[in-house]
Amino acid sequence: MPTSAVNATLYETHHPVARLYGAPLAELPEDLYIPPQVLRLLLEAFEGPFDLLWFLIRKNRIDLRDIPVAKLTEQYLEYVATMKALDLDLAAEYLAMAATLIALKARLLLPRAAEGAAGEEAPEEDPRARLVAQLLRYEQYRQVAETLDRLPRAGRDFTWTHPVEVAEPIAPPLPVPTLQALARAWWGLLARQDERRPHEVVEEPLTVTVVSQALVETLRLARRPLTFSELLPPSAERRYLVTAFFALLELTRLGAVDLTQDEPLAPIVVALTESADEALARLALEKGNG
Amino acid sequence: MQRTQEPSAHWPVRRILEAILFAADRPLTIAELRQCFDPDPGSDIIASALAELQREWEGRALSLVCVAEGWRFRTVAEVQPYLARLFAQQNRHLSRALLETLAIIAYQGPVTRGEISEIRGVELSPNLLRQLEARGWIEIVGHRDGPGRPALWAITPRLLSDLGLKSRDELPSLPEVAAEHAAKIRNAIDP
Amino acid sequence: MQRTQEPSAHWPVRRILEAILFAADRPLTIAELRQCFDPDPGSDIIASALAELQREWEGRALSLVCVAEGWRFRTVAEVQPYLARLFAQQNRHLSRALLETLAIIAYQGPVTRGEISEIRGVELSPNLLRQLEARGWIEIVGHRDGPGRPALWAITPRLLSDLGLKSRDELPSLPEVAAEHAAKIRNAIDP
Repeated sequence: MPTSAVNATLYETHHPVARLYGAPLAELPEDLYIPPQVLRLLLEAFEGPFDLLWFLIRKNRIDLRDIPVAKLTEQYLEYVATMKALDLDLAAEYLAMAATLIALKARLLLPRAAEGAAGEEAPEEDPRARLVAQLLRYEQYRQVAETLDRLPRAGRDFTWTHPVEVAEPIAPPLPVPTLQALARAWWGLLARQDERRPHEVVEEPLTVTVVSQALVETLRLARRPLTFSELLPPSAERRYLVTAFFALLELTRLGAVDLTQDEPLAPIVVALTESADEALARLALEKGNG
Repeated sequence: MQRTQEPSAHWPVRRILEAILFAADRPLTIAELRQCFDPDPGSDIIASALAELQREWEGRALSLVCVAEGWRFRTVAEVQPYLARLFAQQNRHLSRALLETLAIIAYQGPVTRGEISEIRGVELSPNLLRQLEARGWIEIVGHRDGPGRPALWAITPRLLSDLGLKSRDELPSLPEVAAEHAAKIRNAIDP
Repeated sequence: MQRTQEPSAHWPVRRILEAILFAADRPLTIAELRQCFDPDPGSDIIASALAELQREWEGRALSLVCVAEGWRFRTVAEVQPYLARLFAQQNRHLSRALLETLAIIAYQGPVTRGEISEIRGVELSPNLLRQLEARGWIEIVGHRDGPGRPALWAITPRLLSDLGLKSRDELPSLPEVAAEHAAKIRNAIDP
């Protein structure tokens, strides 16, 4: 019954985890029925495993010395189970933290004598120390973020004056952009749309066919085989990289390029074959023109 | 909004109007200025405060004017040489915001300011559109139906000619960008 | 530019500075303000005129401030409710993810996205960095050597200005959590 466990303990704290209609949820009466959507809102408000752990540590602050790692782990796992039960998109980091805590708990069940016998064990091996350091560092930034939020801020607490009209308009000497700069700005925007919510912006220009042509052209201009990372620079937009990766697979399938690797983990080398043009033409036919 | 204290007690209405007019991104009508106050002081109070404010600013380098769209501050002609030197200092290159806005209007236009903000993921400053308009690169070509009937912006023939293009169809599509990418790689490979 | 008459004769320097500051679309430094005059009056004249102007505006609904990027007029906090009634204000609330990321970049920067993710314990969305970049609050200042050459992010003077600060030194100091809590956490996880 993870949900009820959360209900019972959530409101003991003064740490407002989320706000409902502007009121901190942590201050709601304990017996109030929490509709699942509200609980969801609450759990979604955690910024990750560190935040959740801090919430638990703070919640049990009455006497921290009484809380063994076992209890912290159990509570953490309950929250994670609730998140799963509510079908929240649970970040992998929560599960990784769960694994770390379970490992810590298991370690405590082992006889302590083993540690003493070894005399001086390497202290950097201690996963607890690492977790403590990480939690402390996170807490520092969590606190200072709140402080920053309290500083008077343009747009919320004050407004910069807007430029007044000038008696006789002075055409700002904006330089003419290059066509490439303009096209690149558009391309960058399209790539960005992809990472944000779905949008109606027409995105057809970046197709496997078009990118295949560009890759072949790149190889041709280079006049030598290129390594995978020369051809797909990691600095390129992710959308381009993904499309280019598929394009490369297509080109390989159609025999336009050869992929070779001298040994495991060595750079993959991409070489143009003689039938590249023919393969490109076939690709354009198969996919329709991009 | 933790600060609910209304400054009416501290400041005469004209002081607040002054701040509102300087903060606004467009001329404001008396009706709009009334909306800023709660309770509504009525047109007469606003109109007389505006008249006082106008007198107060007389003989200075800025003046309060009433144009067709409403009330706004404007610089006087005599400061023009100073401002020309100010504007000559800036904009040696197009900011990313300007370039992206221009790209959206060029490729996606006609578009509204709201649509541009949505595509860029940030609220667009109206001043940015004004700069592009003053440069003769964009213009209002109509209004979108719907609340507020927002203006639709499109690029002008002037922009196309400044870019050396005959029509919008000649705007580069992706293969050319990819070709440029190819050229960059080539440069990196054969120095 | 037909009017060559320089109004210095009519107006004290602070009147001209006032018009320049209200017409500019960004804060201006003393160096930029000097360049608006011909001949250059020198820093001292500009600085003392700014100080006089600042005093002149004291106690009004706008104030002249000097922030990281330079001198600019802003409304005082008490005017905000009036403006809020007329202008839809977007994004006044910043999410915790955004604030925490900003804090890490401010105090720890230049940092990579991976380093921010590590401190926060969760993978940082690239979109969040773009939102901050689009507000003009952070920028790429270089690349970390190593696989993928990840971008290094730092805060901009614009962020400091928007927080009303003159320099990074004015940022609130990072709290000393360690001393207070280290023992408590150690106890919590190690009985």
